[in-house]
Amino acid sequence: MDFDLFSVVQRSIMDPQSTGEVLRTLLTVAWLLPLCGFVAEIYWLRWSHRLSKSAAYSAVACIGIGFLCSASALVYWGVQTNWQALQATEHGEHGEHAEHEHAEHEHAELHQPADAAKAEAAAHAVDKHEHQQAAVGEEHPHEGNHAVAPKFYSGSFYKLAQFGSLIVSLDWYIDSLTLVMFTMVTFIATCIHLFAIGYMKDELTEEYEDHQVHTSHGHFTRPGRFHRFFAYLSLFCFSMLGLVLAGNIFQVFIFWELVGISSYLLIGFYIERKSASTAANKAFIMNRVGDFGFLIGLMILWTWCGTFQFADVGAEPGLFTMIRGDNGNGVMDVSEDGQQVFLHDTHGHRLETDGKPSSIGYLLLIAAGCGIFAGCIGKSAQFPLQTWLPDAMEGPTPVSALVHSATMVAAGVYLAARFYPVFTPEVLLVIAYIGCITLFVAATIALVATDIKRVLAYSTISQLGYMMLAIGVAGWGAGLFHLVTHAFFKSLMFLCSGSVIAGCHHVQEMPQMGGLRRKMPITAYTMLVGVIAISGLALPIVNIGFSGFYSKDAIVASALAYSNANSVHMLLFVTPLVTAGITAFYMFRLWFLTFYGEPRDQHVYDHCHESPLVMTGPLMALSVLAATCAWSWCLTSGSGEEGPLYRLISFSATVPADAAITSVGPAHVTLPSHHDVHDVHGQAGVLALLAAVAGSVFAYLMYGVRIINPADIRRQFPGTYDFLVDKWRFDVLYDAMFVRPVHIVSAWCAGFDKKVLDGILHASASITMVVSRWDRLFDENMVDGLVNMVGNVTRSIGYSLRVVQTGRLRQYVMWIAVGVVVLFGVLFTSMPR
Amino acid sequence: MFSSEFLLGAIVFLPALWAIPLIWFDGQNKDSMRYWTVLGTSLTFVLTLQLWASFDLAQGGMQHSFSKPWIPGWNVNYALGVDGISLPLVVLTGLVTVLAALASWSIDKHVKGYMMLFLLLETGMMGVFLSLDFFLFYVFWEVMLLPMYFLIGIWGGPRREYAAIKFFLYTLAGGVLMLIAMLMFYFYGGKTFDLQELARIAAGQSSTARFSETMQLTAFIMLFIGFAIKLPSFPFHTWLPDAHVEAPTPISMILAGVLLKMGGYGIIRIAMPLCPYGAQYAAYFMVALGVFSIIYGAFAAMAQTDFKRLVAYSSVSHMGYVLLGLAVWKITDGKTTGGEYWNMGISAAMFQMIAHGISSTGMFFMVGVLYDRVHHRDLNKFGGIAQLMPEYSGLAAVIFFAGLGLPGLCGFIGEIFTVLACWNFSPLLAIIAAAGVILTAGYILWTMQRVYLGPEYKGPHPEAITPFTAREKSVAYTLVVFAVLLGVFPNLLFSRMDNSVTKLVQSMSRTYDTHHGAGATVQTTQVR
Amino acid sequence: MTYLLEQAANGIGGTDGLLFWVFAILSCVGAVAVVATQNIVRMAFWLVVSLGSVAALFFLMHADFLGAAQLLIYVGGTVVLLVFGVMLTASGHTIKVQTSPAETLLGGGVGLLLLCVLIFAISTVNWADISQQIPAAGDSPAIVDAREDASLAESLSVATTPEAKATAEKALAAVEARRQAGRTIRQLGLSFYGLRPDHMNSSANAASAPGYLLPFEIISVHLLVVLIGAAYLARAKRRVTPGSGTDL
Amino acid sequence: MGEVGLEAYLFVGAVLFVCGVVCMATKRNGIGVLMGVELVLNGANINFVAFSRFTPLGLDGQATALFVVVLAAAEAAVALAIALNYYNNHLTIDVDRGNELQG
Repeated sequence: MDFDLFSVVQRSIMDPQSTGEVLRTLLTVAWLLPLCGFVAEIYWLRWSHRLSKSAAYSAVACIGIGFLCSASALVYWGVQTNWQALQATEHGEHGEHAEHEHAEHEHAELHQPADAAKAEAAAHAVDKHEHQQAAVGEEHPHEGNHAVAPKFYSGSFYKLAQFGSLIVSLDWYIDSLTLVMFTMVTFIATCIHLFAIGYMKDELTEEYEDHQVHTSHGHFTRPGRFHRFFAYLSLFCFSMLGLVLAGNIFQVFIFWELVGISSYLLIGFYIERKSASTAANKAFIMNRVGDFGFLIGLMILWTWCGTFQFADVGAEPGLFTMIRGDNGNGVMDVSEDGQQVFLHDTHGHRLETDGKPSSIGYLLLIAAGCGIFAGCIGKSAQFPLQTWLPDAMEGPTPVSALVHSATMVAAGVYLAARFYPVFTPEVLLVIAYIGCITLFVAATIALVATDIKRVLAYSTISQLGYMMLAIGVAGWGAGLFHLVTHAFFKSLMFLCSGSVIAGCHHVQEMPQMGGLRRKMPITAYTMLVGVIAISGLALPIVNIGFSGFYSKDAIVASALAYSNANSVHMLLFVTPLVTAGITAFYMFRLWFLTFYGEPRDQHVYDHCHESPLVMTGPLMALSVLAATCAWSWCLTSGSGEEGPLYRLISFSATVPADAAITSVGPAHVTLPSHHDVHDVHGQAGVLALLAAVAGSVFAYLMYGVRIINPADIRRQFPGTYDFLVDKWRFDVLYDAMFVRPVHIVSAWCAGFDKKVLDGILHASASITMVVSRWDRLFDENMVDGLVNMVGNVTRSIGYSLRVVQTGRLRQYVMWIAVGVVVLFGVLFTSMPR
Repeated sequence: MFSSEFLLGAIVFLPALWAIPLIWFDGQNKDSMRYWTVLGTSLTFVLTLQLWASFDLAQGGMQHSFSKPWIPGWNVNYALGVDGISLPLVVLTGLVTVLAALASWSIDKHVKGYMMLFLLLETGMMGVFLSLDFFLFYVFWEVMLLPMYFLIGIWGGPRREYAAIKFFLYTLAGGVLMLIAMLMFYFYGGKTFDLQELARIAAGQSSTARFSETMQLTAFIMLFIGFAIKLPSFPFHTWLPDAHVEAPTPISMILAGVLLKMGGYGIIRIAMPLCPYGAQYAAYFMVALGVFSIIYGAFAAMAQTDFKRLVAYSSVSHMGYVLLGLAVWKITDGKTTGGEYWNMGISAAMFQMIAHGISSTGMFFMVGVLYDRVHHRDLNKFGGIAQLMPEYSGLAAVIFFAGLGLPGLCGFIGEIFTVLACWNFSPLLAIIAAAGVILTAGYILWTMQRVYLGPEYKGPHPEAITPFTAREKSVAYTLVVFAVLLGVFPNLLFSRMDNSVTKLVQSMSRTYDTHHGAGATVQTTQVR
Repeated sequence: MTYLLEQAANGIGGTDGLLFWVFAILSCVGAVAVVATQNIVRMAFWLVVSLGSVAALFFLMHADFLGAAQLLIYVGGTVVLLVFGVMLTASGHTIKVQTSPAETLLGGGVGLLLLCVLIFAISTVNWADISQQIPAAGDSPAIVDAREDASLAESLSVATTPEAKATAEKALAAVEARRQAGRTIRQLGLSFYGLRPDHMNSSANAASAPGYLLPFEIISVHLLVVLIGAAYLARAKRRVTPGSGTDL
Repeated sequence: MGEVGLEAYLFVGAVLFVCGVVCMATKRNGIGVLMGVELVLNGANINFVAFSRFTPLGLDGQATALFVVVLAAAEAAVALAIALNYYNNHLTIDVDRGNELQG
């Protein structure tokens, strides 16, 4: 250990509090600027006109300034920590991949028996910051002036709600991963915004004619929506950056949904196209299916942990502290029977409620992890929710580049990585298998896809599967590494495809292309950089490759180590290896079909042209990064894991992997340590490279020099081919399994309302009517009848007496006389004497 | 600034008094009457804002409360007051009424009568939310019912009589049950209608009277049915779609925005504090019913082809969250556990009421804007509205997203927080409730696709589709602003409700624990 | 003959009795004749006979003023009025309107029945007892007269001295004179002023038996009203012209 | 028979009364009916006067009888006016023709 160096470092570290404040301010500016941009651009037409590009400039300015802020935040952080994350290189010279062995692990290893007093001291150090807004990550005052930069900074923006001791707030959480993501996202977004100025210039018109839409009176024309596109892009950037900056899982969920809605708006940008709006709906709803799981995870954690915070707030432990404890070895504090996981406070003690240690059921924790991961499945288009992403290609190509390849879909991976401390090994196994299945399924579909964007979409899904797999097999750093490299080369490739599409006047089918490299060389060769990067090709001897090589190498190595440790899960290694070959094959297939050979559609070829500088510029910038971002810049060591990017990312790893961890749960898996991974690194790298080369060569043979006729192969396996063209028939399956049943059930519900509930109501109403009718009959016949009878009798008597009433005076007199006689007669006969 | 008597009295009675001068208005000069009404409702709204401003956040109890004898023979008092639970609803009522008045320009028939009933309705609604006397509450409850009946029955759509009678009968049935329960409390509680006093008795803090468990349960069931009708919860909800479909737009707005809230308010203000035992006894049932309403309403909404009917069913679904949130009172071993989650549930349910008051009002308004132009609501005949009315469609999208529960808009907070609070009570029900988010997204997005998206409008009266007017814009923007404000700063509401809700939760759980739960068994064993 | 007459008179109650029978039969015969006669003018004649006899009967009952009034008003006024009526309404075919024999027979039968009932009723009542029960006390005028006559006759018969006889005769003459002077006019007149001389001595009921001042006034006004009303009615125009016959 | 007493007068009155009733019942001539009425009234008057004479009621009977006489005169006047009117309306004095009271 080079303690001298650390003392130097220690001296130069400024007050972590103010560092956090500065970082927060920079990132918040970068985060909120696009929101301002969104509001401004939405109403751009009010103070500008449809032909103005100023909305685009505003959007570019917002995200560009955001990039500057992010980059300066990264630099500032580096300066403040004296690039400790990178300096681990020298530190690591001593041993094996010591970049992980930063202070915390040392603390764990060297001071394993560190007594409680020290932990107390650390806790007090944290307590002191309680009053201040910003809290910082673990700060371990080692003996001797040996201090380490805080791993993260966190704090709260404002409170959303408080219920007793339960608090939900908007927080921020900044560590190296946040910074890298911010810089990456803002950089790619800036490039894509610039590209979009060129790509979307068709919209700068009063009468945009959409050839894909037909109305009852012929072609469809509408005013251009240039400003709206950039408004949506800005909204997306805001949401995405908020997602990265989020300091609690609930906030992640908030921005999770917001990127979802941005994605919805962007996919459905051509609102007049039925396919676009349907794809947008599909994307949002499938994401919601994932979010349903996410929500369950949230509920479990909220109920059992009572907080959403990642980091500790003062003395209140955050989720990571609770689950992982503070003992530094990253092992969960599981009860002896393996049923309960005890929660910890910031002091490393077990949390207690009512004298009993508070805990969360192990199975519940698995459920929570799976739930959160379900959200990731939806967002990252993993199996079984992968079908929305290819459809999402209905959106304009810059959208596909930004949202559906580089950033938003990677958010799932980001979250899985961010939430890694809460995942039990069982959850990780699920993640690994989901990733494994996804990467294979998507790659096979990409083999037969002919739409240039769809091929890229499937490749995106497949690559995301790789990342998930990496996280699942405990290759935390590898997964994120791939996330960043993939973001660069995939956005590059999408932009290239956008350039092709724009150049070919919205032709997307590869069979109509061919030989385009002569017409659009910049696009073709920047694309080639991306293809090589994703294929993972490298020069074997000097071990230099483009970024994808390093990251994929790391993933395969992790997978191999994992399958070594758990031989049952061999598939987790074999599948990505095979798929690496497949990936190389379909990517080169794409490139050859598009740019190589002879033009297959002369009309398309004749009219196509290279894109303007505003589009090719971003291509070149991205291609440089796609090629070099993973380099170690240290030619003595070929491994990408020596590079600054990987070091930066893995600096913020929250769960150490110095020793293999064996799960106590039902799955009984062992997570390999870094050591294990390093051991198999060379082996894995060779295998992966072989696979990639094989794939590339095969593609060259089939599509480059056309020695093998693809149609023959297609004829050989007609069933398989159709199955793949039908995208494994997932859409059909889901339609039959979910969509139609939902409609049927909803029809039932509506019918139930109409028929049963209203039926009961109407029945009771008509029963009331019947009763009242009876009542009326009773009234009329019995009650009224009695009264009426009196009346009727009286009347009939009257009628009969009417005969008597002759109107003849004399008769009346006669009657009087008779009456008197009768009266008297009665009186005399009846009265007693 | 004002005395409590004046402020609360003015909020309640100003609208009704404001209706009187309408008598002398020229019946032909419709605009003057409309402006007069808007002015009156705006003044009331300003007064409610004054109430909001003068509200003391630190207090959990009633504020501005006062009581004056009204019918001394029966111990009925004219008692008004406001706390954190009623305050947001009062302000919401003020707001929604102003907006509904602004939306009343489409009313062209018997404007004078309409406006008078409209103002009377506001008095009824305000009175319900501000009464502290059960009898007064009941009176206002019924006062509000009649104008509503006429407003639907006279100014409604083709089947208005059916809808009005259905509405009337349902609500009246609920009212009758409430009346019975009220009399039970009156006679068991030593002849008082004072809600706070009755709550004290229910909490076992009175030496003279006590409500037995059976009595509480009976009363709770009756009150609950009464309020569930209003909420409305499955199976009492079928009046709602009909009433909404037939009611004119502004009345739909009020119906969805305010009237439905009375159900939830009644449960939280009357049913629960007055029968803690009954509330606890029925908690699981209530939550289950709420969950079922969520899912059922969403499914039913998906099957609708009438735009307004769909929105009405979405109300059923959304109000299910209210029921769910109110009742997540977990008892283990006779003791309240996780009271904070219950607190959260109630707060979130309250928030959901407000949020629904804004989003649903907005949705009905948006439907009304379209209906005023093309005079039909058939979802399958719409399409392409966004091409013709871009600003309207954008605002409608925001409102619909608020209903969908999009973060940053008001609907999200209420829905998610209720669901989050539910796991502590019952994981199974929480999971089912959470599934509602998928269905909600499904029907709302599908609706938006059918109505707003697409290349062209192919339904009847395409020539009638004119741009958003300034008046309509003002309504829509107000709603959007409130939706965003509440979605981004929910603590504006939560901080005001917090103390009152906490007080309620603590009082009820203490009551249950000591009198009915674990405490009670301890006492009895000690006696033995 | 004289004796026979006297006997007869005695048998039938003396001179007064004889006169009673004459006029009683006369009035009854007149009344029956009114019923039986078909000619309206003859009916009027018989009515005069009957009413005149009734007036005579009044005289017999010492109701001299009433008898006079009967003669004046009925025989002199009413009957003349009736005759006027007959003359005003009589035209050839209406002077004799025949009643059908069956009706006459029926009317006669019912009349007889009624008569039987009345006679039965009159004869079954013990009128003396009823007179006793009348609280006004005192005796009926007929008894008083009889007693007066008896005492005068006794004093006349027991009077031995001429002075006594003269006194008795004088008293008899005074009584006769008083009776001749009309016993009822003054009393009736007083009673119309609200005084009751016949009850003066029975102090018990003096207050409870007031006179007829109010009825008298009422009847006066009534007469006036009738006068005007009759005049009004009688001068009404003929509404139906003979020969139109549509309204019949 | 002896002394002429109350009953003898009452018999006469009864005969007159019955004759009047029969007269009213059988005469179709309106004037004849009026005559019947007069007979009835006279029958009653005889009774009144007889009671006045043969019972201790004093002058009441006579006074009443006097009123009856006057009323009868008034009645006769009005009745004749009515008869005249009737005649004007019906062109006859036959009361059977005047059956407007028929039910």
